[in-house]
Amino acid sequence: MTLDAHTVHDTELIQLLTPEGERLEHPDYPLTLTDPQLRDLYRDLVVVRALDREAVALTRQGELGLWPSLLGQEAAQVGSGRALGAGDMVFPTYREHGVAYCRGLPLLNILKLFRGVDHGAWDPREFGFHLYSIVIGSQTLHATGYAMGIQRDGGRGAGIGDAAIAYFGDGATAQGDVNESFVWAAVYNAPIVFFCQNNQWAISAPLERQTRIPLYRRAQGFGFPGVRVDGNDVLACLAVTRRALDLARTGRGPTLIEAFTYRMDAHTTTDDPTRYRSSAELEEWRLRDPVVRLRAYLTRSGQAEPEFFDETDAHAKREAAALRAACLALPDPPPAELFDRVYAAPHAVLAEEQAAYDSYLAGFR
Amino acid sequence: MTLDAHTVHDTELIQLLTPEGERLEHPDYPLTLTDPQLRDLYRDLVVVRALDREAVALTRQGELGLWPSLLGQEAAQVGSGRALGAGDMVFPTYREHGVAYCRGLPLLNILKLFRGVDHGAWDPREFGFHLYSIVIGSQTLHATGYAMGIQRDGGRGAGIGDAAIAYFGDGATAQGDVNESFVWAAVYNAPIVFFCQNNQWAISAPLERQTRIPLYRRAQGFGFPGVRVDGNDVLACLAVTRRALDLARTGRGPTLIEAFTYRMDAHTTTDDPTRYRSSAELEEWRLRDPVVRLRAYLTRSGQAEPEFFDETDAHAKREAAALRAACLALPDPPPAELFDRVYAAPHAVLAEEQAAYDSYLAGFR
Amino acid sequence: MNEAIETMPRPRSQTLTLAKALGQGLRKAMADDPKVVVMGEDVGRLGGVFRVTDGLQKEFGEDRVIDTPLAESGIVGTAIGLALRGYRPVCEIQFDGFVFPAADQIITQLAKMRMRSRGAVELPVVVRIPCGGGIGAVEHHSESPEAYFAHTAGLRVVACANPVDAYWMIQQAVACPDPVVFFEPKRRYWDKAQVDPADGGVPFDRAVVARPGTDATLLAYGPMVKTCLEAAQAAQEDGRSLEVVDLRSLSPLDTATVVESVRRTGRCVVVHEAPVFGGFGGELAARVTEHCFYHLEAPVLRVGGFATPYPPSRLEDHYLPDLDRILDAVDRSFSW
Amino acid sequence: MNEAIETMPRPRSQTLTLAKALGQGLRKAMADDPKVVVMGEDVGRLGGVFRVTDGLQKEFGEDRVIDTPLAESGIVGTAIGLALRGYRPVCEIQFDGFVFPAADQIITQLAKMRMRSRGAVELPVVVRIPCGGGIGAVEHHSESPEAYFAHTAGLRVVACANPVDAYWMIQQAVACPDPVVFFEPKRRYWDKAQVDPADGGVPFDRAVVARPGTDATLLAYGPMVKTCLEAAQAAQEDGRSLEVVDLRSLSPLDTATVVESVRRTGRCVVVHEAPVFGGFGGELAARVTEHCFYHLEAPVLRVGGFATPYPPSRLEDHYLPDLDRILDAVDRSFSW
Ligand SMILES: Cc1ncc(C[n+]2csc(CCOP(=O)(O)OP(=O)(O)O)c2C)c(N)n1
Ligand SMILES: Cc1ncc(C[n+]2csc(CCOP(=O)(O)OP(=O)(O)O)c2C)c(N)n1
Ligand SMILES: [Mg+2]
Ligand SMILES: [Mg+2]
Repeated sequence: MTLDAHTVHDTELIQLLTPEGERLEHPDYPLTLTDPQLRDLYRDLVVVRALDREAVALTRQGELGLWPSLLGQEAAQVGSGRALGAGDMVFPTYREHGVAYCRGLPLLNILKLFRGVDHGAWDPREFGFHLYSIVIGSQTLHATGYAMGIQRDGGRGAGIGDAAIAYFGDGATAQGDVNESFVWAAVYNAPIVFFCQNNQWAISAPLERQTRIPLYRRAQGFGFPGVRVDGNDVLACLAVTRRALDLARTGRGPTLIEAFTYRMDAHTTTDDPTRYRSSAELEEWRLRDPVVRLRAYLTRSGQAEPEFFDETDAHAKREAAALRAACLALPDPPPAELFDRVYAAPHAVLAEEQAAYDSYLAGFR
Repeated sequence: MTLDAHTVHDTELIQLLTPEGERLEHPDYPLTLTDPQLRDLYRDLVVVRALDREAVALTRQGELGLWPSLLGQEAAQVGSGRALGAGDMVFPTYREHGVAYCRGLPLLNILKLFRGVDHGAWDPREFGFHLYSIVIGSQTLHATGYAMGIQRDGGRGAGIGDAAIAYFGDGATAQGDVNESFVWAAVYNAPIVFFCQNNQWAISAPLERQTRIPLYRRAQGFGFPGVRVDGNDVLACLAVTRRALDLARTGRGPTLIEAFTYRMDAHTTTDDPTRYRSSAELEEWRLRDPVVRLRAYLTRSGQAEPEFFDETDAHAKREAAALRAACLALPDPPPAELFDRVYAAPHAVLAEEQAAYDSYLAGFR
Repeated sequence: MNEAIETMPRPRSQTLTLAKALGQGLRKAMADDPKVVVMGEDVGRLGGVFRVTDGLQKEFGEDRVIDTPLAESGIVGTAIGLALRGYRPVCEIQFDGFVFPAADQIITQLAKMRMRSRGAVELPVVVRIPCGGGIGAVEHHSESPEAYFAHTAGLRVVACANPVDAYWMIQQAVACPDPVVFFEPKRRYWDKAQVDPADGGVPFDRAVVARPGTDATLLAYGPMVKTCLEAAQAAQEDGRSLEVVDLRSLSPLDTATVVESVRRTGRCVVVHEAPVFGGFGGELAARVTEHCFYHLEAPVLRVGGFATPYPPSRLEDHYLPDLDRILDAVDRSFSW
Repeated sequence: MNEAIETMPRPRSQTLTLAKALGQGLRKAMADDPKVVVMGEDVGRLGGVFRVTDGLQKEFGEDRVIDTPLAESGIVGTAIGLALRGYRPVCEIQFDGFVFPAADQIITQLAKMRMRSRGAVELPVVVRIPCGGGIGAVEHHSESPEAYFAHTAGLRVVACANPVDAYWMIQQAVACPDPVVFFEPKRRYWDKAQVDPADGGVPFDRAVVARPGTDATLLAYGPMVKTCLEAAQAAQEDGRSLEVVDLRSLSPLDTATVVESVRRTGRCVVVHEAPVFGGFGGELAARVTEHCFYHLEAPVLRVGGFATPYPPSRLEDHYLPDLDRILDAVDRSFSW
């Protein structure tokens, strides 16, 4: 069989760090990080997990309506998030708290969304991080169109262009929009990375409900490369995303990355996963924990002292406490916010409704 | 690279008959046809072409609103159409007049649709041929669901089940629905054949607007076999479709067939292809004409006498004349047809509208 | 089918939540007709995110309670195909806001196929949609898209408002030879009522007077029926008698029942959660006015959502019609 | 931008078809702002199946006049992405009946993003839709889906009715910071009028009195404006003076202009091609009645399509409002 240059070379999982914390080399994905860089990655993982746990706790206490936890997916998110450049634009789902963190978006913004204070009202350009997208798959087309815009702008800087990266789940791969974005990206050779976090479940639907072959191979059918990376290995996620971004920036088009990982928590705080999956599966994945793994490596290689881990934990705890405090201090939005940012230009019907509602409310005062 | 059993074995075009009419053998697609069977295929091609030409003429004369010609695609349609069994169900686009003919659907039904007499009011079960589908791609999901129904019925007859076959064009492969049908068919291992007539154009959009790799390879990305057949070779189309149907019937799931062919005429009678494609391209494809090819083979091999060709032409002429006469005799539908088959059970709003319109019309009498 | 019922022990009346009543109705429909299949995201093993289909997969197997891939166009499109092969699929759209990827299959295919085939093809497909707000949900989980479907000829559009109707209407929807878009008021899923499986239910294309009254008519469906009943209760304490009509069916609309009520009361307020602008209330107001022109003491007034996307949940109490806004409209009607 | 205009020779008035006027308007918009891109199926090399974008690709190149793959969700979804990168995409949906695969991107994404981002994100995307029947087309090519979008908060929905408005409104739509669904009456594509590029046009959210009259008001938009003008002409010959209001914008609706007219005439007939049931006419009737209750001599009457899918073309003359049906409604209004 003849395969063109765009198909993947093997079915192996790209891994640079074993679950036991042993460092592996991969010819296609060389990666050199300094000790501080490694420690930064570890700190990201720990902080992101702590913030996520805090959000879950806040939800249990009724402070948030719902929370989709990233537990277990920290490495996929931090690894890919830290591969991004300032000019890149992220198109997330609703679970990319770790990527948001890497982009400098204060997580309070995301808590506001799940508290029902707003719909996620940050400015995507400020952070290179678009609004959360709850309608499964829809954001992949936005990312692709954005990448087409990059092409039309021409590359920025010294021959290095921006790139778009679309995040989505294993479940999303069944949606028409995601496949259309593959068509578009391939046809226009758009500077985009498709980053699929295969966390094995779409609520209660196991992977085999969406596909009968490994997901990264989907890209073959559209004529661009697909690669499966160990999603619990932050180094591999970083290296693989970097390379895909590099391809995108240099006119070599889209890549699909399947980050093979696991959703350790429930789908969201309202879900009951005991209805559909076994605790044995969970236990198995616990052995591949992304945070423990990097810690083992740092310890084993002497790249971090015990105090570093203590400091990191303390730092994470402070961050979480600050997030909690800020969340509890959030004021409810005033009713005027119902009306005032729907349209940029005046809209007579809405203006009329607002006036009527204002005078209705005034009747109670 | 490791490939599972479901990926295709080569990139070659399956061909059993060269453009010059030479018979080739293919190890995977043995085909033995008697002389009468071969002559029947030839007759189908000629009749189908004649009926299509008649419909174009009727359109030019204002008798039809529009006609999407199958010129050049006769072999793809007759080859696949003659591979089907009585219990199979076809889900066509709007161009499958040749398949319709093979299924025994009088083409007058299709002329009615394009004359605006009805929307194609035949009973799909009577012919194993569903209504035409104009909304690109929508029918592929219907076909897949139908195939899921076959699975639930259990195979009929002596271990031989029914199958569904979905027809669609190269342009359609960009639609979300088509890709979703690939997901579904793969996940449920449904008894379906996806028959894509790649006629190189989607109105003015050339193939490279929809894909950057050969279309049959799309199936790889979903985990089922894809094969490219010479769509102007009726024998190859027959053999390849037969085999795919056989896989479907025997629990071996879906196949994508890309019939590589060419739309010799305009997209429809209202299209002006000189705006977007060269006459040189057309001339090149004329050399691969599906009808001429089979005629050359039959002549060369002595499987048909000159009189046979004359008779066939005369027969086709008679069929076309009969179609024309029947078309011209079509009565316009009475206004009551507006209302009477929208709902099966009574619908108060519509009943009220109908009564009001009846009395309105009565006012003119 | 009838034999099966006869040989079954007489079913007993039960207290059921609306969600459970739907589940029981589906169970009955599946038991009566082996061609009925249930399909959607998470409907099987999980029993649906609202547990409406809880237990059905265990009872009827994976072939009849189908956990599908994650794509709504795929769900409705394959349901059409199953119907073409003789099945009666009941699709679940997980939340109102996720029906739009299926809009094409519903609007251009499901709704039109019978007419296109001049009756040769029947598509007895039910599309169940949990709808409406008031549960503090995140965006896209509180929509009221009924107007899109009520305007789509070829569909029947119904909305249940209580457990008894839930139980019967879902069965009638499954039995109906036409495609039905079936709205379920998600904030009422946990409301309870006594359901008597022997009663038979009111035909699902009829409106009912949910509470008789003499001074004005409130027209509502789905989640707003209960709110209107509460408003009528509050109004009674103020000496005003409001009649509440539960439309139950939007398409067809039971114009006769509505008109009879408004002619009697002379005033009408329409209530729905969807934005008023371009909403189904416009149809109701136009139709009522046409039929009751000389009976109306005031124009038909509409209470509903604003011409904005559904707001974040901390603002939804402002967006959703409540007792005060309904009674304010009633007051405006009286002081017209 | 203004400089460019100043240095250009003063444009001359031209006789243009509606299709050509749209093309000229787009050309002007593209010349004025390099961020404007046109995209869709067959819009480039072919110039669109109605030739609206004829010549634009030649003039502005393939990067700005983008022939896309064949998928409407993809077209609108990537247009959103382009807008997020600072472009102003104008998407063409080839025919009305093919907008539904894009319904999700339009309704859940395009319409809501500004509100969701509290104004941080603007999506100046135009979705052009040739609409309506009367051209003898095959199924799915004669739909009038405006009610779906008018009910979708966050969108602006406009419809042009003549070449002059076509020329100006398309430019205003492109310039508008909000997403606009732009309906083009396909059976009027070949209507001609004198277009003066110096005049400036009426703001695209205003209704205009297309023909003044005193006895009754006809409300219409898009393809039905011309039909109403003809009806008014015919009525005049019978001694009845009908005012025709061309709404131009459905969302927002210019209620003031409409109400002013109906208060003056005391009678109102709404005309559109879409099915009356659940259609935009319901909003108009409800709104007019609320604002003109004491001025109305008869209920607002609606003339439009029936609650059926669009019929085969040999029946479309029965389905589409024509002079007789409009004047019949006017008669009914007078004899109420
Ligand atoms: C269009 C659409 N349909 C259904 C849903 C409901 N829903 C929310 S999350 C989810 C599962 C998503 O699975 P996956 O893509 O694997 O992402 P994960 O949640 O595992 O990160 C579903 C069905 C939705 N949000 N959008
Ligand atoms: C959803 C949808 N979008 C657009 C169209 C308009 N249209 C009709 S045919 C066609 C091209 C189809 O190309 P292809 O799938 O290759 O089939 P072919 O016509 O070549 O047989 C287009 C864009 C349509 N019918 N449906
Ligand atoms: Mg998942
Ligand atoms: Mg084609």
